[in-house]
Amino acid sequence: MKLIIAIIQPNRLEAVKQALTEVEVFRLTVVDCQGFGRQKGQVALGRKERDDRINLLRKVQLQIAVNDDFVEPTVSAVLAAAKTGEKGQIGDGKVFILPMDDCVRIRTGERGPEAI
Amino acid sequence: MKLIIAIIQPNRLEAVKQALTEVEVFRLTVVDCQGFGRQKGQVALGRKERDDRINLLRKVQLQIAVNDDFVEPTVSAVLAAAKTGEKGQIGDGKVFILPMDDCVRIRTGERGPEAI
Amino acid sequence: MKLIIAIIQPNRLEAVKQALTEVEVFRLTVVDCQGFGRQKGQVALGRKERDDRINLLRKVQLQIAVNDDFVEPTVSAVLAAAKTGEKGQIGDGKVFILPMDDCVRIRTGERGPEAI
Amino acid sequence: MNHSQNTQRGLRYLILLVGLMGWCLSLGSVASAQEPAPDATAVAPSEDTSATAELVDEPATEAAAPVDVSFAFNNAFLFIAAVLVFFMQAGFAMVEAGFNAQKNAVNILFKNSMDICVGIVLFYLIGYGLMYPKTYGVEASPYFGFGGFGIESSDGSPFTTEVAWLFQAVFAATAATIVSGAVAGRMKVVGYLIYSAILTAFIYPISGYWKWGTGFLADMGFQDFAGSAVVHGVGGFAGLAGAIVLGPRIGRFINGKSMPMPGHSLPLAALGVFILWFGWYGFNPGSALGFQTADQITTTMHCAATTTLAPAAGGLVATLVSWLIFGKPDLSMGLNGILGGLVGITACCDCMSNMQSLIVGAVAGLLIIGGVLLLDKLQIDDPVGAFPVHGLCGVWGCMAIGILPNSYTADGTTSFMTQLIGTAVICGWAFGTMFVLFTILKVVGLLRVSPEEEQTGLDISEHGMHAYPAESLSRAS
Amino acid sequence: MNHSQNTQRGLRYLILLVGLMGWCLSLGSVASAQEPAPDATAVAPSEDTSATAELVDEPATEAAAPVDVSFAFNNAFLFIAAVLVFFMQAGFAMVEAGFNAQKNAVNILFKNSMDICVGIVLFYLIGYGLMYPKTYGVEASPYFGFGGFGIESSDGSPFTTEVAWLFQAVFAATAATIVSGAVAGRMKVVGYLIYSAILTAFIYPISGYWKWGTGFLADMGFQDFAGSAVVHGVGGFAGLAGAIVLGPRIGRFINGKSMPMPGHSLPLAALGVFILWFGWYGFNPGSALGFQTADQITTTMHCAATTTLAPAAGGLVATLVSWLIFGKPDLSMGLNGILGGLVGITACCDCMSNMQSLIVGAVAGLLIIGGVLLLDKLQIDDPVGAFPVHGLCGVWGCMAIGILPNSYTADGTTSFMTQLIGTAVICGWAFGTMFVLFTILKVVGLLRVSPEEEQTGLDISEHGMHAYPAESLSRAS
Amino acid sequence: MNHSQNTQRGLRYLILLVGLMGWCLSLGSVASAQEPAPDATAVAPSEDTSATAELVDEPATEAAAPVDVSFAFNNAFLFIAAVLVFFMQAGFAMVEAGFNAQKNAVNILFKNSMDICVGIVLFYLIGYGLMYPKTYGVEASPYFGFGGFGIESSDGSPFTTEVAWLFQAVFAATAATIVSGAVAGRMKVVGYLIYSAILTAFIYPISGYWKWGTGFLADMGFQDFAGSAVVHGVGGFAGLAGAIVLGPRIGRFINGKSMPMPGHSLPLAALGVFILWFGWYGFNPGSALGFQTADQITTTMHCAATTTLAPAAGGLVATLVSWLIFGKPDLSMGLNGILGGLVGITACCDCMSNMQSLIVGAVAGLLIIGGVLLLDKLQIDDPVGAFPVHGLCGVWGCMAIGILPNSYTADGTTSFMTQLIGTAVICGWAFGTMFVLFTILKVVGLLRVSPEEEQTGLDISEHGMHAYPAESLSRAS
Ligand SMILES: Nc1ncnc2c1ncn2[C@@H]1O[C@H](COP(=O)(O)OP(=O)(O)O)[C@@H](O)[C@H]1O
Ligand SMILES: Nc1ncnc2c1ncn2[C@@H]1O[C@H](COP(=O)(O)OP(=O)(O)O)[C@@H](O)[C@H]1O
Ligand SMILES: Nc1ncnc2c1ncn2[C@@H]1O[C@H](COP(=O)(O)OP(=O)(O)O)[C@@H](O)[C@H]1O
Repeated sequence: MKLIIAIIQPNRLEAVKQALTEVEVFRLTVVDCQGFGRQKGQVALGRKERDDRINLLRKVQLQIAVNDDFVEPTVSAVLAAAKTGEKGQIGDGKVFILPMDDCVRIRTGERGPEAI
Repeated sequence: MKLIIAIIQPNRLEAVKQALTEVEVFRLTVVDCQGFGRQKGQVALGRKERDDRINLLRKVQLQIAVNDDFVEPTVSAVLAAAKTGEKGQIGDGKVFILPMDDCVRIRTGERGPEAI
Repeated sequence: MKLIIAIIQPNRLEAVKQALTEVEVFRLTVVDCQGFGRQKGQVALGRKERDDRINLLRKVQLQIAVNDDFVEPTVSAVLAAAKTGEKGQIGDGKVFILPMDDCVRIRTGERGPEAI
Repeated sequence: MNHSQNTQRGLRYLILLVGLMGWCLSLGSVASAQEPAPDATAVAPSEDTSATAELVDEPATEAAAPVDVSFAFNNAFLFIAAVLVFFMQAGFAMVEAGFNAQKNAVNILFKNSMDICVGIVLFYLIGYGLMYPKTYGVEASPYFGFGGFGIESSDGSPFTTEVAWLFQAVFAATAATIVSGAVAGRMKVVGYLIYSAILTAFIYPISGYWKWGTGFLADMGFQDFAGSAVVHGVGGFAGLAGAIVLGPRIGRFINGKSMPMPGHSLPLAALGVFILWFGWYGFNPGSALGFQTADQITTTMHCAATTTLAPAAGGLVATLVSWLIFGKPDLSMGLNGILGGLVGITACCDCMSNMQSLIVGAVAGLLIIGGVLLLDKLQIDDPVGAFPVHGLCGVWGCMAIGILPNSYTADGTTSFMTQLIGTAVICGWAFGTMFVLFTILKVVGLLRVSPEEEQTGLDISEHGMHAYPAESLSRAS
Repeated sequence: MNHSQNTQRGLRYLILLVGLMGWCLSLGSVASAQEPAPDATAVAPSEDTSATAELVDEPATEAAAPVDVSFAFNNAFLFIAAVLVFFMQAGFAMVEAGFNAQKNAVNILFKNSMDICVGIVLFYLIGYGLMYPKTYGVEASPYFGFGGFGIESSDGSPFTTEVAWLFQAVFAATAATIVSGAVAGRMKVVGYLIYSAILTAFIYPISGYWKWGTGFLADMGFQDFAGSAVVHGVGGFAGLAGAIVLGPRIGRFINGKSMPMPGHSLPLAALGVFILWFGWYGFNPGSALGFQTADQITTTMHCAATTTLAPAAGGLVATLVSWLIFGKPDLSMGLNGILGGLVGITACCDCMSNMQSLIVGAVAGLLIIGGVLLLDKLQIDDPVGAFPVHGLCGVWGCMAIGILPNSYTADGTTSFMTQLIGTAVICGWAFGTMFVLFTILKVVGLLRVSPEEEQTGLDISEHGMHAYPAESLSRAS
Repeated sequence: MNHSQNTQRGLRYLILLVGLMGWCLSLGSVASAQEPAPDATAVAPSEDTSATAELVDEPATEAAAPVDVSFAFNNAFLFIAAVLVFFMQAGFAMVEAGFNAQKNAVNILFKNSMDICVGIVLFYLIGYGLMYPKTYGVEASPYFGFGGFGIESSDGSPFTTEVAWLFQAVFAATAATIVSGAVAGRMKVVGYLIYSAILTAFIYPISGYWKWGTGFLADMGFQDFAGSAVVHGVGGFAGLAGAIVLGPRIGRFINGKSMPMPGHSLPLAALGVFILWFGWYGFNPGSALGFQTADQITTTMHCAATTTLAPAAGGLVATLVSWLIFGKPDLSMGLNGILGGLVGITACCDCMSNMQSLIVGAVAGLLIIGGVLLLDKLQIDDPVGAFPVHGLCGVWGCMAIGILPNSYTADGTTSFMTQLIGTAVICGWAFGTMFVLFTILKVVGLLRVSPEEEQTGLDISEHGMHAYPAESLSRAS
């Protein structure tokens, strides 16, 4: 099992959610966050002075726990839907794949793969 | 060491916190998040149209770093306290257990198990 | 590759960001969170009754994905900058180091170390 | 010449009349505040209109102008006052929303915006007739009377019935909305609507009649200029009844210990307090119910001054005391202290000197803190402190007249006992009737939501909406 | 003696005059609401000032006092009304900001604070001259006229030109700001500023002239006391045009299904509604445009009562119906119901009985829900429901005069047809001209932002700022 | 007959008097704005009351009615104005809270709600006696005088002392609260309370006396109608002193570069600006301090118009210029432009033509942006731009009278030099005294919080509470 953490542009959330549904990933957790990446906050500035200050841009983080065979479909679904424009832009974000030892469903107490 | 990530119903937070104290887990981090699970947002709707839109429900995410021998007590404490009603309900959430290589206490710089 | 999760005092954020830039870590994600640690919320209370209630203190969580050789510099940069006062204080926070299997840059689709 | 003399006589006669009227009014309305003026007055719209009509070819009606003027002043001023009082609804909504959990904000706003709607409609249909039966020309016992449905043009009033009604209607709505703060976070919407309908249609008007409708309390000489007891006392004690019958919110008292439940937005709460203070300038000065004689004007302006000094004192005292007790200056206490001062001076804004008003406010400030601690001891959960603010300070406002030296006690109009009885009767009436009502609602299961619903928050469980839809949601949209 | 008699005669004469004036006025302005009073009036500031001057050594000007008084009343009351109406701008800003996504909040606030600035300046330079050409002494056709730039002292007005202008200016700004809600979330700032400039400088004043400037609609006998059509109809239909030309926000309708896009703060929205209701007490009662005769005063007070009852009914009905349809009491529907009731009663607050005003409000409440569902069907995206509230209820307000029994239809001043024509003409004019304007803006590419900008939110793309800078940011700072 | 003639004579005499009074007043108060009217006036409440009393059996007092009327108008209007000005406190609270970091919101709200309390109490006890000693019948030097503690009934005033006091008290509170914005985010609560006590009790009243208490600046002919310098200048320069002595917030200037620190809620800020504009209609028109003669009325209405045009121009100019300079239309600049326009027109709202008021506003708009950039250059940290808005534009308002053509310079009442001296004296006084005070506070360690406290935020460190308790918290509760 893996925990996939995807940091994307807020306005791509809808698209990504739909893309995931298509590859039958129905469960995920969304966290609001701010990102600090290559994109040095140009988007956010109304006046020059702001340049190096408001470089924390709003992003959305998706946490998706999946079974190993779901990793690839999930990742490519996210990649496809999260990209802005044809060739992507700075600020589009990242996907991290973390190993996960176990998973428990609170409702039933089930463990392991089927609890995902 | 493991990092336990539990996604629960906001209104169970108090209960879970107390349950954890009882198994002597005194430290944790809470993050507000929205969940998208089996439970397709029924709770959230005041009118039908909303159905497939407000399906992001508010959840709370607990992040608990524990030493290996604490994993089971912690997980079961969360399971017990986070369940709503007798036999649980859709939307009660999940617990993810991730491996953790190391842990550092900023205050003292201690590392490893005793820093948890 | 590792995912470094640092939970720090909100008012140290600026300092830590600068420290990271100095060790050439330019990318990170920030999440607002509340912490429940040894420090039992004393800071937050204006009146006694509150003691055991407002013990959730506001913290900021940094998530930094780095290549293995960057782990140490990053950690020590955070440690140095996140400490409040000479010998640190309760509440200064923690740094967790999690193993990470893979990383993908959404913009380009690159994978692995160079995508960090 | 002869003619000229007649004119002169006619003139004198007319002026005599006008003078008399002014006189009666000035006594009448200034002394007994919101009681309708004696019928002596000939300033009724109807008559007046005709007067204007005649004007065209009747030099003798020369004095008509001044008459017209008092009529204009009375109406204009009462109208403006009513509008300011109306705005207090916004203040209550903000204070209560701000001092409550985010998960119940929509519910609070819903209750505050609907109880004014319910209140207006019912106070129009029934309430006014119960509160001022005599102005309908109905013979009413000192304890109860019903003038009729809707509002009726009552001759002999110094202003149009409609503005009089409007002014009273927003007062009724104020009494009603006070309760929503005390029962916040756990009461069913249906139950609340029923309660607010009954309060504005029956409970408030009936006790209101006793004093302002010139019922037995007025006869006793009981003084309550703008309604410390008649309005705020009723609301505060009704709220207390609600809080007791409902019981505390889950987790508010854990094995005997009081667990503060912070509100979700102090900026909204502070804004609300400023709006309330602003609206109070209609509430108190407006209650002079007349703006034509120098007496009334001076009274009105005096009320404005005391209504400014008391809250200031209340806010300061509450802040400083909270500072001493809790170690830090507590904004929410300071804000409630301001409100307490306003409620306290409401009954006596006309008869207290400026200096005394500072005292009234200061004591109110103490009562706020005392009241909050008291409720904690008694384990009664009043989320926004509606009882300390409106109940306790309401009582204090009326008793202050019995305690501190002032014209009414000086000339024997009232006394400590009279004030005590009057206050007790009104607050007792509100508490008793409402206790029964809430108990009935409880029995029939319309009172409290389920624990699950309560913990999920009333916004979702009762209304299916969030006060602040999740950021990623609204941003995604 | 002789002298004394002369004085008497002089007196009688003067009073006769005053009386007449009062009379005309009371008819003049009460009947035709915002139409300038007949020139008969001698209460013009200029004259008056001189009058006061003379006072010093002229006993004969005794009656001057009363004259002075009407002048004072008219000005004072209109001033206060104008100030209340001005405050409605804050209400619109809060309602629209609250009902829209957080990512567009700064943009909404920007549009609301700038369109009042633009509106004031242009309505001063051009608008007033187009709306009230006759008061400039210009001969104007019943369809169009231009008095001149700036505002001019028009003799024979019962109040100073400046307060008259102020009152009309805030009305114009109201019409303009209504639209910003309908085009929220996707329109370019530049395009919006151009639109609002044109509406306040030309479109609104021209149709306003037809009715309130005593143009052909006034001649027809068309009734619209405070502007259900003249102000709200214009705003609502202009908004509809904008919403249609712009097209829906991305994701608002997904393959035919309506996807609600929740606002970001119901507390702000509720506050806005309370502020609007508060301001409406200037909007409707103020439109009596005179406060000197008993008639005008009674009318004004009557307007205050109906302006209170209608929204209450509207709010209740909308809430209950939404409860039935959607299963839960929907706060946003209740709030819009209140606004609908206010818009509905605007045209007929003077001529509807209190009972009728409840009906007018109730129907408005239904129209709100109907309108919202209708727009969903037609897949027109009106984020805050500006069209149902101001467009539909605006029309209803004017038609109510043609449908429900009232003095105007009784005495044949107007009729169902007249009202229908008048309403259609005004709303059609607004819709037509605005449809053209928005289309032109679209063609020249000043209308809609790019999909990326829209999804990022106008706050960042158009203004480069967040409404609520990220917490960790402001906390870090 | 004989009698009839006497009556006539009596009449003439009385009317002559009334006329004269009105005349003096119109000159007196319109010209010298907030200076108390010459004692000539016989409209004092005392006398008047008796007058009404006599009415009953004295036909001769016929003219009493009109007298009564001016008294009523003056009081009513000043009261309403005072209430509007009071509401500005809410505006300041929202603007300052919105433009500051969330971690300091509670602290801002605390300062804003407490300084009004402190201000009211102290301006009652001491301030008024220092500002208007002459009305206590005390002989005062042109530079300083003290009438006594509390407020005293001053005969010969056209309105009750209490409303006069109320109006002045809210002005004082305005001056005080301006500073809280400039020292936000780093000042100790104790220090702030001390400062605001001293400002409202001594500093403001003393300089206020020089102009409005008819001190030496009034004698010089210095003009400042509603307080661009007397109120806003004092506040703005006191704030500047505070900002300088305190030094910038940590991280505001990093090695010479200005690091903007965004506020936390633009919706609150925008709401605040609308509330301030709304309240300003009491601030400026109310300062005519009289509403009885046609002159005063026309002046008041003229002030209303200019108070509308100037902010509109200011907002537009500031927005457009910010657009040019920063590439995007900056909402916060636009809002400050509106405030700048309001402050600018405050001194000259009576004497500037409508056209000129547009100019005054436009220049103010420029000054805002210039001022903000200037402070950045000088590395002075004024979180909400209190100095540019109230300091700079305050000075501009007074100097505009010296620069643009107007009646006062025309008839030689004042001149560029007089205005320059007057403005310099007042602002210098405020800056100097406050600089000393803040320095003393610094020395005794009551001025600035520790770096840790500052970074944690004053809400926690000074008050132990969050403005918006964490969502999971309030949701969990
Ligand atoms: N190494 C990293 N660790 C944590 N977060 C990252 C990292 N790299 C990128 N991010 C997140 O992804 C967001 C987008 O980054 P971006 O500037 O697009 O990176 P790149 O320039 O590699 O495309 C950043 O704002 C940040 O939130
Ligand atoms: N695979 C997953 N990955 C990430 N989050 C999940 C996953 N499964 C569940 N969650 C989180 O847990 C919450 C509750 O899920 P729920 O609908 O109860 O799942 P189940 O139906 O399996 O009980 C979801 O709203 C989501 O936030
Ligand atoms: N074991 C843990 N798991 C999750 N979060 C933790 C853990 N330990 C500490 N934290 C986070 O770090 C913050 C600071 O903790 P602190 O009280 O300083 O710990 P310590 O007392 O070990 O220094 C806490 O508020 C919490 O958010």
